[in-house]
Amino acid sequence: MTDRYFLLVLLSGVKQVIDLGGAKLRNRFMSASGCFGYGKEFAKVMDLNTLGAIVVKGLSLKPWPGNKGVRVAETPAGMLNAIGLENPGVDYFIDHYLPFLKAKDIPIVVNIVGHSLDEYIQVARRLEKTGVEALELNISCPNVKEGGIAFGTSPTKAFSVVKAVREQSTLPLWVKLSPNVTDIVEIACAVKDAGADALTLINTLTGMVIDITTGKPLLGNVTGGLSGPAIRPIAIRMVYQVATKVDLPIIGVGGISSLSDALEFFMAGASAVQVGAALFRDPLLLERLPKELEDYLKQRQLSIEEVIGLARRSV
Amino acid sequence: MTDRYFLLVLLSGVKQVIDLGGAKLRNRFMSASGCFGYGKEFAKVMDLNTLGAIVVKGLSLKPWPGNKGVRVAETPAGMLNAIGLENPGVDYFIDHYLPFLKAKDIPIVVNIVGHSLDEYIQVARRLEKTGVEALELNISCPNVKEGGIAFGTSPTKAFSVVKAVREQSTLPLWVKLSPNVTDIVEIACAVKDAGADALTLINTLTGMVIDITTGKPLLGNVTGGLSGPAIRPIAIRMVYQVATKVDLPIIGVGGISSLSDALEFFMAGASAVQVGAALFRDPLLLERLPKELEDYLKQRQLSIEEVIGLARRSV
Amino acid sequence: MNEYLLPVIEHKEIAPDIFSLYLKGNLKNYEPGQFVQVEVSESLEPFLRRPISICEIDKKGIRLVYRTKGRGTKLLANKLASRDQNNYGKTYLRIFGPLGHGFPIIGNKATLIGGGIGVPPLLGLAKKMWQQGMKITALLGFNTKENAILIDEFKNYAEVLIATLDGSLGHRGLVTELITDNATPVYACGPEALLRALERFNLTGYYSLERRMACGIGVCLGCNITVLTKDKKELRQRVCYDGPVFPLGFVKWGEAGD
Amino acid sequence: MNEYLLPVIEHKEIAPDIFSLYLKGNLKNYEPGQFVQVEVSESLEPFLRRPISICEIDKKGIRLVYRTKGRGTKLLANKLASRDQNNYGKTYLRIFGPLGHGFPIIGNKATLIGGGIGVPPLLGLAKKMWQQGMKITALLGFNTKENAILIDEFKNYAEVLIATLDGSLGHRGLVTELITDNATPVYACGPEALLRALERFNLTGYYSLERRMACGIGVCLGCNITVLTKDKKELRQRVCYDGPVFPLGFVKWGEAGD
Ligand SMILES: Cc1cc2nc3c(=O)[nH]c(=O)nc-3n(C[C@H](O)[C@H](O)[C@H](O)COP(=O)(O)OP(=O)(O)OC[C@H]3O[C@@H](n4cnc5c(N)ncnc54)[C@H](O)[C@@H]3O)c2cc1C
Ligand SMILES: Cc1cc2nc3c(=O)[nH]c(=O)nc-3n(C[C@H](O)[C@H](O)[C@H](O)COP(=O)(O)OP(=O)(O)OC[C@H]3O[C@@H](n4cnc5c(N)ncnc54)[C@H](O)[C@@H]3O)c2cc1C
Ligand SMILES: Cc1cc2nc3c(=O)[nH]c(=O)nc-3n(C[C@H](O)[C@H](O)[C@H](O)COP(=O)(O)O)c2cc1C
Ligand SMILES: Cc1cc2nc3c(=O)[nH]c(=O)nc-3n(C[C@H](O)[C@H](O)[C@H](O)COP(=O)(O)O)c2cc1C
Ligand code: FES
Ligand code: FES
Repeated sequence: MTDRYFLLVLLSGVKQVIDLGGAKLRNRFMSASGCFGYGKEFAKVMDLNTLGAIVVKGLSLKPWPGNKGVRVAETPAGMLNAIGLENPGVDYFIDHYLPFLKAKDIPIVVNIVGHSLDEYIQVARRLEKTGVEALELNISCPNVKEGGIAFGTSPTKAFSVVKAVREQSTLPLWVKLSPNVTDIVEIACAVKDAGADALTLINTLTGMVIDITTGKPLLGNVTGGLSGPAIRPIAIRMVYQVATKVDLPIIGVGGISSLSDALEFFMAGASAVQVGAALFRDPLLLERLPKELEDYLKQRQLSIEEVIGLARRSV
Repeated sequence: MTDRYFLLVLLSGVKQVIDLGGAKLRNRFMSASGCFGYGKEFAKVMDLNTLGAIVVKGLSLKPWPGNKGVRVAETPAGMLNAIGLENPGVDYFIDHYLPFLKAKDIPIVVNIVGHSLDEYIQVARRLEKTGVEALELNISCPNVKEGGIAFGTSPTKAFSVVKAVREQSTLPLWVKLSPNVTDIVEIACAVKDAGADALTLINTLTGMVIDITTGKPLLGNVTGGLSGPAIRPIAIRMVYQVATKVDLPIIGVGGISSLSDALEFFMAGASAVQVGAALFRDPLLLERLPKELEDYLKQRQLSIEEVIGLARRSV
Repeated sequence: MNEYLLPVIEHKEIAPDIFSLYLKGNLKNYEPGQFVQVEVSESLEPFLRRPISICEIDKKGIRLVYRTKGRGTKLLANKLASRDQNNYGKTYLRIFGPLGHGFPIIGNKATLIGGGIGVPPLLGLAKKMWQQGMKITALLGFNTKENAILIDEFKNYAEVLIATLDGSLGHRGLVTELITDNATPVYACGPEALLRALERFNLTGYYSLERRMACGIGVCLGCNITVLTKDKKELRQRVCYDGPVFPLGFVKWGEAGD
Repeated sequence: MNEYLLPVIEHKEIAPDIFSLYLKGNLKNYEPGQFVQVEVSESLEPFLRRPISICEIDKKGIRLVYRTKGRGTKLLANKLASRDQNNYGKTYLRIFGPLGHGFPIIGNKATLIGGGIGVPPLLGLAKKMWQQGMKITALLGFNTKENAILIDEFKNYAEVLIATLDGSLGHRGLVTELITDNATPVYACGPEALLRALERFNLTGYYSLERRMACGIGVCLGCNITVLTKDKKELRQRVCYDGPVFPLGFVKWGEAGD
């Protein structure tokens, strides 16, 4: 049956449609925010239409200059980044990048950031009726009004920002959680109660590297976000824990560098995945993955639904 | 001056003495608990007397069988363990391992675990007047009485267990913190207020691996503790944050596999370091490190005091 | 046990995905059945060493026979295969060992029972027993003729009987079907199913176990199993340090397997 | 730009810790000054690729000249050095490129100014300029004679002047001391100190920058710098994508350096 389904899809030329919290994806593989720019550069590297959706770099209300000094550092099987959410602002995105992406005919998910509750709301409003497929709320950034503590590390703050955006936006709302918390399930529950349609797990872990030749922190910002294969076991654990306790679709992200890695996320309970840092090592990875998954499923006569959450059902 | 000091030490044959929260160490390199057993096996591999101190595998009141199923899994630049604190109990240790270690004439630090507040106290009491140099309280294990939540993830619980042991023990008290928390500084402060003499940072991060060939979690215990180079950026960040805010000596641990890695910890503010998982890859590592540090300092005409905390002073 | 950095002097694919590797050198106090921890990569990923049994040690050097199962062994095989065969002395491999306890040799006859990649460590055992003048029967089981390894070498020391699942070589069926009434003492190495099957026969002897390992030297407790003593008491044992060889029949199965 | 898996056909240490590497193949649309992202290890540690300039492309293949600075380049050099020279075709290297924008060639004369490991990318530029019949002066600076590289090759295309810090070859002192009044336009590559020093002369031309990079293709913003436009407005630019070559004098220094 699975085979016949694939055959039909192939023959009909119809693109698969996957529902993820109200957003429609082409397949289950997306770029991770911040690792794919706004798509223009990658359009020269790969066929963007092989993506399930493109998730763009986080956008704030006004252009944001980001951090000074060194911004990326290699770490064992991973990297730190301290870009500091540099971006040209949501209006610039709408004017300069969105038309290009819309011409491409792929679902567009916009990652949004805010340094206050109000900023989140305004960015979300700007994106109403622009043709984007979903919003992905990055709640890992510091709330400048409340002393720089991230919205995503407190259940009540997370609840308030998600609820506020939920009330002001008609778009499917994905919320991307920070792993730098004692209890990810607690945050996930708060976010669900506030009206999120899906959860993206995980953002980067806070880390640091010291340049022993100078004795100084290597990154201009002192600390940065850890990503890449090194963090995958933590991401898998969080996806598994949240999938077990919270009834929302999950988008898994953190350290995927091959189909096997993606399968771990599906088996842990993710309905779709994003690929970030591994693209810097292997720029064509996202072009290969959808096909590799299809082949894997065909060979084993499996449907993806049987794979999603398998590890939870088999314990 | 530094050179002369080393010369004097070398000529006199007197062992260096380093004070770490009241405990006296021979140098600044120790085994990490759980990665060196109780010393007997490593005595066949290396000269134990090259260690600054030996930190033994966590001990509970009664023998503990640990977890079933697969207990170790490789991860990118690291590993997971789900040993489950298997140990023969503190009395067995005192009778069977301690005499051997005491004959070796190296400072002995005993890592202790408890599944209730009372168990911690009793283990600590058993170790009074046995000749051990310090206790290292592992507060990352689940509090079975209170539903399995780790003592180390709540400031109030951490405070209570440290205070209770502090009142019942005359030994220098190191407390080993869990990194699976939103705010490590908050926990560190609570632990200091409760009377800790030093902090060991960090224990493992909770992670998980799924065996995609079976679709099941690979570890019998489902989740395990992530260690090795992969977690070093997180450990460095936490040492740096705590050293900046809390006035207690810090023992750094997490992903050290070379002198450069250890130097990062010293520069972040650690006064001593422990080596864990890297010993499984490089069993002679701890024998080399003290000498390598000496050479490094001599070459640069530096004292270790100038190195400790350097990254904090230079920002 | 010790750390060695040894030149690779031979690396051959002796069956699909099975490689025979010779390192120049010798290991002090080697007993057949012991293993070494092999560093598969200079870089920190793969992170852990791989436990590989010592197949034999002779004048040429230390021989390991390994199967490329997952990422680590595949990287190792690729690295070694990309070297020029005539120039191997330039490539070094880091090993730590010998580790664990080998097979205790008792009496004047023995039956060696090996399955698949469990066959190699028995070769060194066969040679040592032969040197001691023992009468040895080797029962070797493989999936197919194509996967069969080391048969000619075993013939130097033992009477060899082969079983393959598909009958393409020797007896068609399981290697256990070759076991005779007077097989005791047996020395076995192979997949868990084979070892467990042996317990259903009326045999005494030894078997060698495999468990996932981190340290390989007895300190991490990653490889612990429960063993039943003769008076039926349960005892925790480390496969890497107290084993990998245990007396046949005393392992409590099913609690720490993959 | 594209992903290539190319056979290594030559790997030589041309000065202490500096290696010349030839890969069999060609890169479509290469401009001198562009670079490639090199995978230094099959394993996930080191994790990132290393940006290395294209030194030249000729019939033999693609030439990279690199210095072993840290862990990644050292692992790469060790790997390649352990291969038999006569058998290189078996070893492959993965590169992605060509990346960034090269040097715009204008006019009929030029002064190329290179310092240390900044010299190699200027060789391909010299060749291209020479092919276009331009008159080229190359001012090359090194620490000592021992570190001097590619001088004979430059002589094929340019008048070459050398400076060494210790005077062991050519002028004793800084390469900037060789700059003459009519040097414009200049094309420079080398340490930041050299590039900044050039701004104190009355020169126009281009310089090539280095920044720590993750993606190398313009998506991570890891390598961003601020550039001043002609009307003194600040503009954010990615060294990997908008550069690495920028018009001399327009970089705002000191905010994103190491
Ligand atoms: C005492 C002992 C002796 C052995 N002798 C041999 C031998 O002579 N020849 C041989 O081919 N194999 C032998 N093995 C099995 C061999 O260790 C594994 O096949 C190998 O570790 C798999 O590594 P990988 O890189 O291929 O797989 P990966 O999947 O990359 O391994 C990931 C991790 O799991 C561990 N692992 C995976 N499978 C096994 C397994 N079956 N047993 C133990 N650890 C495993 C690895 O060591 C590594 O830590 C022995 C195992 C033990 C315990
Ligand atoms: C556009 C460009 C072109 C270059 N061309 C050449 C060349 O032709 N020949 C050559 O020898 N070198 C060149 N470099 C510098 C080269 O990229 C670094 O020396 C190299 O990345 C260092 O890696 P490592 O493994 O030796 O050091 P590690 O310390 O292991 O590197 C760790 C991380 O830091 C980065 N890094 C460290 N130092 C530098 C640096 N100076 N510049 C950029 N990234 C750095 C590495 O890329 C890596 O991500 C170029 C750099 C850039 C940006
Ligand atoms: C350079 C870089 C920039 C990033 N920028 C953003 C961002 O703007 N918004 C966001 O939500 N996540 C951002 N992330 C986090 C990634 O989207 C992803 O959650 C994280 O890197 C883990 O996935 P990975 O291991 O596959 O990279 C960024 C990550 C990197 C490496
Ligand atoms: C196999 C294993 C067992 C461990 N057992 C203990 C333990 O009993 N008590 C404890 O406090 N920490 C234990 N740890 C944690 C280590 O002491 C150390 O904090 C951690 O592994 C990080 O350091 P590393 O990256 O150098 O291994 C264990 C770690 C490993 C890998
Ligand atoms: S593998 Fe560590 S105790 Fe056996
Ligand atoms: S390195 Fe990623 S944008 Fe330049």
